[in-house]
Amino acid sequence: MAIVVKRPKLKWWEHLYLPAIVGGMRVTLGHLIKTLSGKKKVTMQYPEEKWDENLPEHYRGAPALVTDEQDRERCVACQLCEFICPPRAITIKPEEIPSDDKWAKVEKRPKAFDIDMIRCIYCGLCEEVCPEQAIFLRKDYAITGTSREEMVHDKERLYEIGGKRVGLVNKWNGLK
Amino acid sequence: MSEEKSDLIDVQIDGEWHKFPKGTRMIEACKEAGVEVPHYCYHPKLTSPGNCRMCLVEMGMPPRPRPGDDPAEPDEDGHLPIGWMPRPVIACANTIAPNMGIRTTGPLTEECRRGVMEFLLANHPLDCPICDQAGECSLQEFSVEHGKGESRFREQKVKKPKNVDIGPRIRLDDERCIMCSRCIRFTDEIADDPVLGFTDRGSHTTLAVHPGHELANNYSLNTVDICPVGALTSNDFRFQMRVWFMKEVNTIDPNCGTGCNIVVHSRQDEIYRITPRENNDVNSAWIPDSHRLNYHWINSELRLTDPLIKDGKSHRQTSWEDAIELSASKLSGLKGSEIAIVASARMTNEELFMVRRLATHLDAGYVDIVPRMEKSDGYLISADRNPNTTGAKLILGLEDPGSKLGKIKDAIIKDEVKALLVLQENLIDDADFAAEDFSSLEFLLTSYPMANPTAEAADVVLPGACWAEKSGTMLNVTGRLQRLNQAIDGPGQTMQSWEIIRDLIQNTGGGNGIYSTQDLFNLLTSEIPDFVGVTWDQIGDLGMQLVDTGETIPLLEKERQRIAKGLIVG
Amino acid sequence: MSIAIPADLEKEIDKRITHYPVSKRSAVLPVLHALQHHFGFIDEDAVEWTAAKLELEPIKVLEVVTFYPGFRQSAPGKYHIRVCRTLSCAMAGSYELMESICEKADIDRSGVTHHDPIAVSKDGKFSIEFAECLASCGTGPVCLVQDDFHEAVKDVDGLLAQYK
Amino acid sequence: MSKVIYTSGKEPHARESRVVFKNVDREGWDPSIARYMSEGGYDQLKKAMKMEPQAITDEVKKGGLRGRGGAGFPAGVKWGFIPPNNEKPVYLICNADESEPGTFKDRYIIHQDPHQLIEGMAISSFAVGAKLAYIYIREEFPEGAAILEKAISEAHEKGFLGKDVLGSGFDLEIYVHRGAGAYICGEETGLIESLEGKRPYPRIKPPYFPAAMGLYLCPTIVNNVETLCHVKHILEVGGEEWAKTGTPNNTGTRILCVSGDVVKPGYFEVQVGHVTMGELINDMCGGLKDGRKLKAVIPGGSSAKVLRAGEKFTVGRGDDAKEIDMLDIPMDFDTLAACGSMAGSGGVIVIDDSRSISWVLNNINAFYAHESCGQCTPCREGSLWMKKITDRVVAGKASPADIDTLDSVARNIDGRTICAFGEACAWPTESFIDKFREELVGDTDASNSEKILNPESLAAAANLS
Repeated sequence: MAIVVKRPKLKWWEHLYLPAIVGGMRVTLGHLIKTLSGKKKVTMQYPEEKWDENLPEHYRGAPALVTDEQDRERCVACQLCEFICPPRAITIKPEEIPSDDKWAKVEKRPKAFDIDMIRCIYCGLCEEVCPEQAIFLRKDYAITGTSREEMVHDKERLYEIGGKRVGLVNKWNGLK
Repeated sequence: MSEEKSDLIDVQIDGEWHKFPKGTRMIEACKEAGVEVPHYCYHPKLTSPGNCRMCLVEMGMPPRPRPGDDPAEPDEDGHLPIGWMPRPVIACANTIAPNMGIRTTGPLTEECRRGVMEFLLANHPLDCPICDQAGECSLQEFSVEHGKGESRFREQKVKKPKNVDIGPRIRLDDERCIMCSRCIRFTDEIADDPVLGFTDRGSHTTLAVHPGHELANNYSLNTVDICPVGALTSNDFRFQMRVWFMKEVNTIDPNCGTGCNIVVHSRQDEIYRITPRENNDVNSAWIPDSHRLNYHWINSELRLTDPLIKDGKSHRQTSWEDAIELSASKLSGLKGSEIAIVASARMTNEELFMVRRLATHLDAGYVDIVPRMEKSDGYLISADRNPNTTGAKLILGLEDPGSKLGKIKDAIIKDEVKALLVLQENLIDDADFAAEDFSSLEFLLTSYPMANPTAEAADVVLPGACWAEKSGTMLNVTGRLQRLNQAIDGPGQTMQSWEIIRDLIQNTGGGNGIYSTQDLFNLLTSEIPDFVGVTWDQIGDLGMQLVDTGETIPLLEKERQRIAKGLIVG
Repeated sequence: MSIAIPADLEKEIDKRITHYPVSKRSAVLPVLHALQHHFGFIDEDAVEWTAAKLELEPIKVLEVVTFYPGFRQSAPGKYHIRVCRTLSCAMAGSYELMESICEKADIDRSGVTHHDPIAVSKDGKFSIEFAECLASCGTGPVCLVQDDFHEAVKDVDGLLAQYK
Repeated sequence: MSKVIYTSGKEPHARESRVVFKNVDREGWDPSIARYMSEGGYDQLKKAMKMEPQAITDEVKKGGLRGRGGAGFPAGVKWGFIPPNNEKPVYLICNADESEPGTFKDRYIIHQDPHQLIEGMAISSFAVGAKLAYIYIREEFPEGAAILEKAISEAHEKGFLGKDVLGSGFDLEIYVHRGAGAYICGEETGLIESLEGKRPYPRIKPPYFPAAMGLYLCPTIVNNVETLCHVKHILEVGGEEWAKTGTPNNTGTRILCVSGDVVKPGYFEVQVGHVTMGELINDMCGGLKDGRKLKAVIPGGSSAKVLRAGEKFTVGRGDDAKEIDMLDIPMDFDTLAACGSMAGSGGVIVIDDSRSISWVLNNINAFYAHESCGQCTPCREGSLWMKKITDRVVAGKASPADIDTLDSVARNIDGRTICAFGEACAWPTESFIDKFREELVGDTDASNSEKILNPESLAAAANLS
């Protein structure tokens, strides 16, 4: 069904358009003056200059893995992110944690964890679905590389980006 | 017919009246009526201890009139009113009675299910992200359907052993165990290897094997299948793949003449596990571990992926066209009596049908298969370790499979046979042949999935598809026709045997006209007497009895006895 | 088998087994009682021996041993004391009795858990555990020392003095 | 017959009618067969051997003897459940696993008058056609087991047991089977499993009704010690005469065991229904201790629902309906059931105002959590959960909402388990909350509802940033 949009009825002075033109010119002039007087800078000199500090908390940059306060990998390779990832950018190969490992009781960890950053659409579903709070979208947005291989973040790179994240739910404490 | 009818009794399930045979368990009646009753401990192949209490339902009977009162009037359909009992009953162990009413919905049943779910989860570790059962876990499924979605349990959970090594193929997590006792009953009643038991009591009850003993029988992995939670997991499958990623294909097991019905679970052409599929005429609901785990070679490094031609002492890779052309040219110069064909009872009926055509076309002097007779294990493993000997006998007209192998060997040595085609077999390892026996041959062709000594001696080596990579039909020891379905694509340039044989026939001047296994099946069912008139759909997922060989499957016989005694539903 | 069963004990056991003409398995409890009476507790060897004797899988015996609190899987003291913990005795002072015995017999119960309910005195003379209702609620607090039953126990010194 | 004289200080109360307990605490009495036979012992067995088995069952039915173990099911009716066309062997089991907290009658019968039980068993075995009978005695009665074994061998020597009992052609063996400390073995199918050498997991009913499919899947009658003793006395006087004692449908005498906060706890054999709760506590047991007031009574073993002091009940139907005080309840099966509790095994536990209800309930919950066999889900998980909640109530770490959770946990067990243990462990909690909710809630603190209470989560919370 088509939606009929009513045309607004303009008053006579609005038909002249002059007040609107004058209003617009005032804004333009204002900017011109600020620029000429050096009060405002218009162009940021990227990449020498970045506005990283101004990124909001909820910014969705590159997804990355984190470790907890005891340096344990939080990821238990449940593969839910691999499942949920819309562009199928994530590939995980799980493995059993060897019995002599400090965290053997956790039983499972990723052997390989790859995120293809060419595919990644920064949707954040991986972060949302993660039951262990192991994957987060960080503020890194400038992901570059000179080959397809380089654009695949492996486990090591993911932990490098992710770093340590303390607090939050920690099921695997000393009492377990 | 009239007798059968009188054995049917009226039962009302969720307001609808149905008829069931006497003696039907309430849970089975509900299932037939299309109503699922959630349960953990109940398994139709095992006795019913009624311990999980998940299948509690509301039950009612027509009330008995009080002395002096008139009996209740039946309604217009002739059904009596139902007096509902205040207490719930378990649906798994109770049988139906005439005019019984069952309510699987309603406040009482729902409250029971919510209550039991809460109890089951109270001490459960909730480690689904790590647990292999996630995705096919009854706890997960029923907690979504019947659970509360929140926990009121604020106490410390009971601690039990985790990651316990209870046998060579199985790992136990006691915290996940819900004490349904299915595994114990399986080992006691079916595997005849009672090594599992509960220790301690109450909430501390722990599933265990006796110290120094292990759950190692050849059917042990079935306990993993029937474990409704992640307490028992398979070492082989442990942490390999999440179940929701896998493609499931119904097919049959090729490791012996029983032809156990199985499901192949794969992802991206790699098999991750094999599980049994219920078929009460073949394997009940079980499969031996040795069969189940015999798949790792499929994706191993020993797989042949390209056609090879002998070039001096070693082989070189070539194209299918070259390999087939070379073979055809070698065969064309020979008389039929100088050609012998050794096919395989691991081939499908359709492939064997092509072997038959090839033999006729070449007028081959000898055709035989390699027999594999060992001992039956008294359960599911038949003495015949070939999956399709029955088919080979019918299609190739073999009376005594393997009886000609010796003659072929003699004929080769005497130079009477100059070309030998070994199709899907390895004569050096699996039959009584040695590499020297082939030295006088003018031409040796082998097709096989794996590199092997016979292939090493061959002039042409063709990479054949394995059982998981092809479709067709097979006849098991009892004479049951079953479908083998393709689960994965073969690696590299592998081809199915029927295609290889078709190309050989074509290149040696034979006819064409077969483009699919379906064509082949149609030809088979029009030409081979025993198969005439059989349709693909008729075989279905569970197969059909085509001929009667008189052979039986021991495990099924035992199961029938248990059903007759009323111990199990079956 | 490393367990040495004296001839008279085995004879006694064999006699007990005849009490169950239908199923030998029924003799599990009597056999275990006889073994515990002789050895003081039931170890893995005793379980294996019982299983062999009754032609059972050892796990089926272990299932029974671990179910019943009446069977011990580790060595108790020379005299084993069981103090009733249940309501009527508790009302009559069985918790106080337990404390008093522990103090006087030098028993530390701090390490007692569900799986390890027995505490042994430093000198190994006494061991103690709480038992559920000993069925003498009218004369609480009560306790069993070995097979001797003691009612309305007030004089702990006197009780312990009976066991040298 | 000589006059019965009792040991000084242990004389029966004037209101008692001693039948089963006639020889308990008797001066000059000993458990030997000679002493037993000196006063007509085994005469009833001799009489029985000349009767038709069915005639004995009929007498027991006429007597209206209700089981003394807890459920109060008529014994004669139970015997009648053996399938008429049965061809399998029949077994009789004496349930001497007396383990309901608050009950302590069997010890005295077994220790002081074992032959009474053996005679009762022999008569009952003959009535039901059992050639093999077991006495399942709790492990905590080591002395009792020895006494019974001696008594059995004495009876053997006299020809009351063994092949061809008293020349009747009837064979009977009785064996003593000791338990090993499990309350659940008092449940008849649990007991049967235990006797089969398995874990005493109660069986599902249907199909495993013991009278049809009991021990070794053969018809099996399981009766309490006191019930089997009564069989002998029924035969002595005849069913109709016996039924004149007690009150209609609550016939005979029964032994009440009183423990807890009374001046003189003990056992009293009274005619069923002839003594009220108040008379029992205040008269026979000497009332409460100085300065104490009655708070609650558990009337039939710890699993019976508690009665609150001052509670009023309406009993009787139609025109006979009347309101009575808790202390006016006659100690019979039907009235106690009508008052929402049960006569159970006759163990009366009296609680005075010095006791904390939370502590009492916690003690009971600890018992049931310890004794749950763990076979079926609600009881296995629920009994320990209830104990853990009351642990916190006692420790002052619970919130009022926990009492609601406790109540709902109990109700999720009640009626949903394989055996009656579900009710046994749920009823105390249900009834204590029904009747003492205020006091229980008074022991809680609303601020606890916000706190994390299990150590595991506590440690995790410590890492919260």
